[in-house]
Amino acid sequence: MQIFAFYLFASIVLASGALCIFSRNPVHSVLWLILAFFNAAGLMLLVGAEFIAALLVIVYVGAVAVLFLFVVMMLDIDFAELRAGFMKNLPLGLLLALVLVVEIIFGVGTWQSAGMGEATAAVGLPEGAPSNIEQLGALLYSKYVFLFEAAGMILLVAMVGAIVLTLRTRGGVRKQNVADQVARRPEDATRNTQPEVGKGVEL
Amino acid sequence: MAIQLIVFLPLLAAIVAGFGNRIIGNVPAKIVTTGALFASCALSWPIFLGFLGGSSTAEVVPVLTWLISGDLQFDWALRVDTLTAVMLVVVTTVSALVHLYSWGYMDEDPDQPRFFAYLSLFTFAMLMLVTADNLVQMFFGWEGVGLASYLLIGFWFKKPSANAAAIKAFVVNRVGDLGFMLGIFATFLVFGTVSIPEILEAAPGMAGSTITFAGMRLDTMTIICLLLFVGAMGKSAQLGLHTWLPDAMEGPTPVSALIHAATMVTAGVFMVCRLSPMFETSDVALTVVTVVGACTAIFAATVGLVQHDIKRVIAYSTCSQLGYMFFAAGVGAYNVAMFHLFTHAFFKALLFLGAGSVIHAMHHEQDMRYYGGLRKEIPLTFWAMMAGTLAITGVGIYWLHAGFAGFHSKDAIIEAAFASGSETGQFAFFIGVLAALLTSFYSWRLMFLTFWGKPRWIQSEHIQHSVHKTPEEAGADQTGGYHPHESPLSMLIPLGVLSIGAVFAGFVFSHAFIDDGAFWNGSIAYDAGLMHAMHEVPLWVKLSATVAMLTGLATAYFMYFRGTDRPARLAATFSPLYNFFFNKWYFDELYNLIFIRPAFWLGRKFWKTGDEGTIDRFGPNGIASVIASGSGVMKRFQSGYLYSYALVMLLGLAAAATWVIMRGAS
Amino acid sequence: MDIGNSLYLVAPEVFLTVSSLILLLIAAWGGEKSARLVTILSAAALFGASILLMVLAHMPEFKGGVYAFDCQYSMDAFGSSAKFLIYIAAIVSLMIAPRFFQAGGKYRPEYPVLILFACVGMGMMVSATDMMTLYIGLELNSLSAYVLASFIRTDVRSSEAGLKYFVLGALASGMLLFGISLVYGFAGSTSFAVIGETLSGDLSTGPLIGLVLVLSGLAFKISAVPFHMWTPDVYEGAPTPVSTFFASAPKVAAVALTARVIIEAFGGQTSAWQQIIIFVALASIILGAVAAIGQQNIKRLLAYSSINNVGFLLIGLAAGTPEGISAMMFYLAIYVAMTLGSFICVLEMRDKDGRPLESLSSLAGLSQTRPGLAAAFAVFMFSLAGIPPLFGFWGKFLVFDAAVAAGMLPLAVIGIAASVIGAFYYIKVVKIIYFDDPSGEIVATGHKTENGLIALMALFVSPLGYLAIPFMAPITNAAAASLF
Amino acid sequence: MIGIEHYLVVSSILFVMGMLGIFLNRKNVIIILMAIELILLAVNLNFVAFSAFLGDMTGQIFAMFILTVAAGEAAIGLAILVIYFRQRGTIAVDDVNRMKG
Amino acid sequence: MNQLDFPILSLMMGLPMLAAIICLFLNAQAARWLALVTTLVLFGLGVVLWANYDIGGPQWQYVERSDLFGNFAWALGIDGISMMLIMLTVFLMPICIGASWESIQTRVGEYMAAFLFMEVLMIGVFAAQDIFLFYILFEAGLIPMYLIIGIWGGANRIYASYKFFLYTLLGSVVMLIAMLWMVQDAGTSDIPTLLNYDFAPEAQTWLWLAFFASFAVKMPMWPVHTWLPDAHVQAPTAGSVILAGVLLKMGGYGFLRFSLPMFPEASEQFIWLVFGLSMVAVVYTSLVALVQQDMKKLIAYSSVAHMAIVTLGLFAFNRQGIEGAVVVMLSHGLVSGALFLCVGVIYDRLHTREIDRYGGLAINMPKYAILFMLFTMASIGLPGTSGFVGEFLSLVGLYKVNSWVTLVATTGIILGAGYMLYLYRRVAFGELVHEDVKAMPDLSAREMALLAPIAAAVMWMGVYPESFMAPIRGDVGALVARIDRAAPEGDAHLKMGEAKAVTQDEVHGEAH
Repeated sequence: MQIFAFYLFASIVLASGALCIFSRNPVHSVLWLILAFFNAAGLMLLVGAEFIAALLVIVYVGAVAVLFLFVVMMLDIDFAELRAGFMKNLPLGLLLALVLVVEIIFGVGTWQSAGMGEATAAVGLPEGAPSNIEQLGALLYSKYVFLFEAAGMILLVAMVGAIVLTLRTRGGVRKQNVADQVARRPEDATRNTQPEVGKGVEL
Repeated sequence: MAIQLIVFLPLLAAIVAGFGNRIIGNVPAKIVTTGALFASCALSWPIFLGFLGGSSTAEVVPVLTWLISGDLQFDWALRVDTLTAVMLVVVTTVSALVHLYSWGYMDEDPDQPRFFAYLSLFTFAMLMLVTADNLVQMFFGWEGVGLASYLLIGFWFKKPSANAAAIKAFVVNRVGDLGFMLGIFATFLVFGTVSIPEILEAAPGMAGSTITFAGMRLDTMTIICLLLFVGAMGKSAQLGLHTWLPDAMEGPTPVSALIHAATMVTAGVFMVCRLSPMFETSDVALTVVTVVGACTAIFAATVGLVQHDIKRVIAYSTCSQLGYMFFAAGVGAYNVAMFHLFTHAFFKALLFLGAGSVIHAMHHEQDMRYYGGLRKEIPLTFWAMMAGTLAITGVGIYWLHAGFAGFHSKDAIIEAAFASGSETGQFAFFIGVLAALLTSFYSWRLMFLTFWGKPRWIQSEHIQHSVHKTPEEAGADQTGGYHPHESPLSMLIPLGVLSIGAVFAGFVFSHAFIDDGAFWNGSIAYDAGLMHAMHEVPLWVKLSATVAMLTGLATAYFMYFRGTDRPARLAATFSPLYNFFFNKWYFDELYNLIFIRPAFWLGRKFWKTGDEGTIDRFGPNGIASVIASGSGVMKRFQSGYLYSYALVMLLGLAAAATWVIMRGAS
Repeated sequence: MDIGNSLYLVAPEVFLTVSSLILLLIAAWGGEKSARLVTILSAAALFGASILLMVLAHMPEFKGGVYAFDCQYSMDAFGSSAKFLIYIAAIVSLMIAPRFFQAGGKYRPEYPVLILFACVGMGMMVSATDMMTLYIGLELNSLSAYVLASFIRTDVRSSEAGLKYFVLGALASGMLLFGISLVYGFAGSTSFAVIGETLSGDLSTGPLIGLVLVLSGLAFKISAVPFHMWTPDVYEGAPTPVSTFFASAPKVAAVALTARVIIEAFGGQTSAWQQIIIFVALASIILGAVAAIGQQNIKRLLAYSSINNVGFLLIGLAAGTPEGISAMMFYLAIYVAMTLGSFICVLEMRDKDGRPLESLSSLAGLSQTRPGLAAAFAVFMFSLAGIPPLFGFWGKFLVFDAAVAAGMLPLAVIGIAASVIGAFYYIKVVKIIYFDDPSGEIVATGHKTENGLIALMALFVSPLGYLAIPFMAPITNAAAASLF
Repeated sequence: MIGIEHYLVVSSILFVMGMLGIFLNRKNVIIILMAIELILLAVNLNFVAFSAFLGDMTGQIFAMFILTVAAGEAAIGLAILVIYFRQRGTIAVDDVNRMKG
Repeated sequence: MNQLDFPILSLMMGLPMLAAIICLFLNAQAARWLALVTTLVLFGLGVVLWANYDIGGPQWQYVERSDLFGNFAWALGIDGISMMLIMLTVFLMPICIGASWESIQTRVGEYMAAFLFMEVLMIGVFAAQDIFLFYILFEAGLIPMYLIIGIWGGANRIYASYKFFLYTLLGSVVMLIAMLWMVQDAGTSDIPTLLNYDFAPEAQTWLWLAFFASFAVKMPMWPVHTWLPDAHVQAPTAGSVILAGVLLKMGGYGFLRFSLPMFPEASEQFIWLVFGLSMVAVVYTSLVALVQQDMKKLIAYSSVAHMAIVTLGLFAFNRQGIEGAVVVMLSHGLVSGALFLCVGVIYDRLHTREIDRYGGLAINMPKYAILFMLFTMASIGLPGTSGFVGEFLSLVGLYKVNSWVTLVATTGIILGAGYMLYLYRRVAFGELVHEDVKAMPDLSAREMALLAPIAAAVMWMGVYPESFMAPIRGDVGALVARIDRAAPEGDAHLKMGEAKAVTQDEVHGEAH
């Protein structure tokens, strides 16, 4: 069952990843990306990383992918203009990628022989151990608190950055100023005048 | 003190006249220089007479340290011995007279102080040469006279031909100097010193030793002597390195008399004599000296036969006479060589100055074809020239032991050559006799063409300019109405004095120079045996020179006095030979072809093809353009496209990964 | 060490973080009007952090270097000296900003705040002794940097620079992360010390590829060939004060970080990385030099120059010895001065309307219109070229000395020969300034702050700099020693 | 039980696929951003797998941080893309070459 | 401290430095005067230096040392050779300033500053006792010279300045690597110590080559000489004077100070290379000089030929050769400097260096003609001038080692005479054909004041070289003693004959 699940998730991850990259329509791409994330979350579940899996779905699918979708829509790209062609040095690129993937696989294949696997062959949590999320929490707020705070800074930077870059005050937009409205008094708004006959009122 | 004055007075005078040039004016400059020379001359004669009388001994007067470099040490020093004394009187006397002569000859020149400064400078350098105690100082004088010669030949620097001649003189001399310098180097290497007395003392010990020079294994003394002799050949215009001397006639005539007849060109002979103990140690070297001398004697004589320019005839004559001196030295008769040098100085200076007087009278026309009949116009010059001619041709009577200067010295050379007994000596003897015949012929040819016959000078452009007539206008009167004037007194006095020398120098000094070993007092290698043998040669040998002289005279008489059309016919008949002689055996053309033009060609080639075409092209410019094109390639790589940037990154990554895997695998 | 003490050790970062948050609030409340104030306060904060740094560094109990947060962070001489340089560079980048941005439009207070954020990140980078700290610090810096690069959002080139920087930067950090993941997988830890211990002896291919990937990711940050491609484009496109910042502070941080990773985590694997570093160093020197020759834009030229200089820095690193690291640190210090100086000189290039000029040709004949600026520019150029007696020579001297001491003669010979190629374009700049006829394009007069900074930097790289050797050498030696 | 190599192979392929996505794409910068997300996903898979098989939580912590950063990165990236689009009116990769050489 | 009780060498470097900085802020006339006064004061200090130099005293005099810089020291000190070269520098500098008095009208302050800075560096190079200090000063000379050529140079100055800068830089950088290695090997950067340190013979080989790369370019030796003609042609007159007069000497000085004493074995090993290149240089560049149309280029090529004599002398490994080489350096410094001044004099009047544009100058410029002739003759190596002494000594020394090389090298005296006289003839002799040439005035008092001292020095050195050789004697002796172990055997192989028995004592001639 696990094996089946693994291969299912794995193949869908790879396939949707590929389709994400190669599909012509960016909206489709985003959707393929979402699918890839879902399946990756599945893969993570298989090894017992529940919290990360959940996070992946929540953060990525819920926030990031939607953000992508939002931007794709917002930018209102004329899809007809987009060229679909691949670059001319495609063969070289593919070759390099192939070489690299073979090398990396060759490299990671040595994990067992490197003697790393022996330490803990067991997958998942031993009986009685705190759950995955508890463990994470315990570490995050003790040992990694400094980095945790720093990660918060990163999000702050992202926020500030996004605002700095994109926020603009458009001319001609009339904004409501509540304080002004509240502070307005009749004395300011009205004026009593007694114009003489034949003379108008100067406004 | 006298010797310092003798040497340095001319220098002082040269400095005063040269740098004072425009400040002090013509006459003071001339007075200073001429005065200095006469003073030198006056101081020199007592020294010479002292040696002649046997009352003086050789001495060395140090002046100043020159150079100390390890065991190579030499000073500025003035050496006085018999040999030097002989040269001193020759140099100072001729020089003083030439100075005086130049008063008249250069009277119209605008640059007189410069001329006199050069003359005095030359005299100084020559005196340094003859008083040298070491080879380097001799070389100093050697080069110094070369410089003065260069300056004086090019004195009329506006004339391109004079400039060319000056450079030629200097450069050809430098070729000789190359040998001289190498000779000095070799001497120092072998003897560890450049001091002449020390070398001469050690020289016999070196006989038979061998040394490697330029990859060849040679007899030490032979190679040293030959190298030094190359220097002598350059300065004394021996065959091969003679080409500068005739051209040097571009200089003013007094210069020719002083430098290119009496003094400088004899420096080579002087050097060989000075170093005679060295030469004595190498038979090969002596043989070479003899052969070169003999060949020069005959070569120059043949060329002299057919020249038109009066000075060139005398120049070739000088060259030829120098050949005599060398082969005298080559056969071991150094004293005889010196004697001829001594007498030659007088009569050759006389001939040149006489020729100068003629030229002066003929408005600087030097072509003998446009002379004729000058005997009556300038009689004093004529008689002086006659004295010179008699001296050079060696007129004299054997049985009386009396004759003009050349009779005593040249005949002695011929006899010495015969008496030496060697094969080269015999060869030199025959050549000497033959050359004597030719000498007689061209000398008399000169006399006949110049002083006898009818005036022909209206053909001369110089004269035409002077009288404003063309030959056609002049008609039958080939004088064109121009009548040469006798030279001024300042020119005639030197002629007179030198005439006395030409007439009597041989007779008076012959005994001392030739037979008196004590006179030389070890300053040269005096071979008493050879001197004795010389007197014992058969009568026909003794008379051969005289006979040759008479034959030459007769031929000249018949060709240039009696039948003036004969030379032309003869020239037409033997035109190849005539042209060969007339074109100086094509030496200039040959050198031009194998040295000058290749040098320029090579220079341009090296410059354009070498420096610019190869070194720069493949060196700095090549590297620069490679880098520039590399820069272009990189600009193209930096295409601005994200994907190509990513590709390069991937490339780097893949390469590095491959590298580590390969490294691990191997 | 408990968290309280650990926080004490990260005092500069904490101080900067707090300052930046406060300044951010000021910026938010004050809007654009507060820009100048925020800038000044930011500079003051950096200055304060520098003081803190020095105080900490001179505490006797921290002399040998102390770990904080369970070996994630190290308070040592190496990190302190690198941070000091970073802060100085950042202060300078702040000082020159207002005038530049005001000339081109609006100056916004987020600029100094982002610089502060970046500095916090860089502080973490240079002090990181754990891959995680490394990554967080790196990203904190990078994200700020992406924003800074495209800070002038109305400028096409600026946004393009930001885009390129971002995409390639993200790719690079992906490579770095993948490498870290491999290293982690094979070492069982992300701590440098543990990695260093575990990965000893002959390695299997996995960690080696991890090492390569980590190095590649770091090489991008220090813009070493072949991961340099972004540099010219970004330096050209980014606003000049930002380019100034990029060329100085993050460069220091990245180089220092790389050195620490290589020495502390992979110190036992010299044979694996040394050849790569040597190759990258030489490639950077040569490519940086050759590609710069054809440049017309002075900022691009300086970008290539920085690539070129990174090559020399890496020679010190390649030596892998304390002398090498010390030389590298020394070089960094000089490099920062030279590069800041030259960029400020670029800032001074303005036409009569105050618009910035970037073309090399506009420098023509500067020596006749602005002799002081021209002389300073020439000093920087000669110094970058490594011509004695300017101080830039000393940096090269030290790295080559280290390389020679480590027995890497071929590297030293090729490297120094290639430096001659580099000299070509530096003297080309001098040629334009001094030999060409004035173009008269640069007319605006100097600015007190900028002139002062230029003078300061020029004095430092002038021969007078040599007098600083006895003071700086112990610092860099101590910094190097703390890595080993 | 699935061996760790399986996970690693999957993540390796995903990683390289992400890289391919960056430099094979000429259409749209957004796709490039997505490719970056794929790369980070591959890294996360790696970390989680290693973490599980090593029995060490560090990997998962790291993965969390990566997720955080990735979110921030996406935000910044998209922001830059937006201003770029505002300037140029296009986000075709082929057009992002105003600066080169 | 030293025999003067004050750091005279530092003073000699500090003073022009200070003046250089002040010059930058002065107007033209003030800058000229300041530069002139400074250089004259330095000349005065140079005279003090010479006067107080203790001939036969310790090898290093006026030594001062201050560990200012950590890795290397501010260490100065001179021996006789250094002193003579410093004298050459301080002697030529006022002349250079004078030569620029009128011809430089733009950016005078900067010009004078560049020259004064140059002087600092030149004095420093010759006085440095620390190998790194030497390198720094040696290389630093590129900057002012680059600016001098580039700013105040001729039409093609950019190319020339680049070529000068990069060529010489490329030559020197490898030397730096060698120096680093040496210092690490020997554990000191102190030159006097290094001079007596024996490097392993294998190491010497590449160290020697590295130094050779630098000095051969600086010298310059064939075939890395091509920067010189360009640099000379484009440089302003004073720049050429300094370039030919002093900068080229740094190459020879380097051979003398580093290559020979530090790597005697390697030097011996590479004799063939030095001799080969020098032989080619003598003949090749002389022939090239013969066909030049540009005066400065001609003199530049002649410099290459003359410097080849220096290398030949140096690598003769014996006293005559080395002393000769030093004297050639001094002499060439004076003579070529003077020749460039001579060119400058007429260039200032007609603004062309084309030989054919002149002719007949002896008519309207007699003073000029005399001096030009003197320098021409000195260049040719006429005995009695400085050129002869050095050339003669070098060749004597060389002959002890190799007669073939000497034969080829000595042909230089023929070719030298050829091209120099040909030049002189075309410039000074002949008719005055060009109207503008006819209008050229003779030497002004200022120009006389520049040329006359050099003329005097040239004659002095030719007639009484002892003044110049006495100070260097001890140092050359030390050098010869040092390299004696590697000295090559001469190729003469004198073998005594048996003909006439003479005791061996009388013969000193065996090649040592």
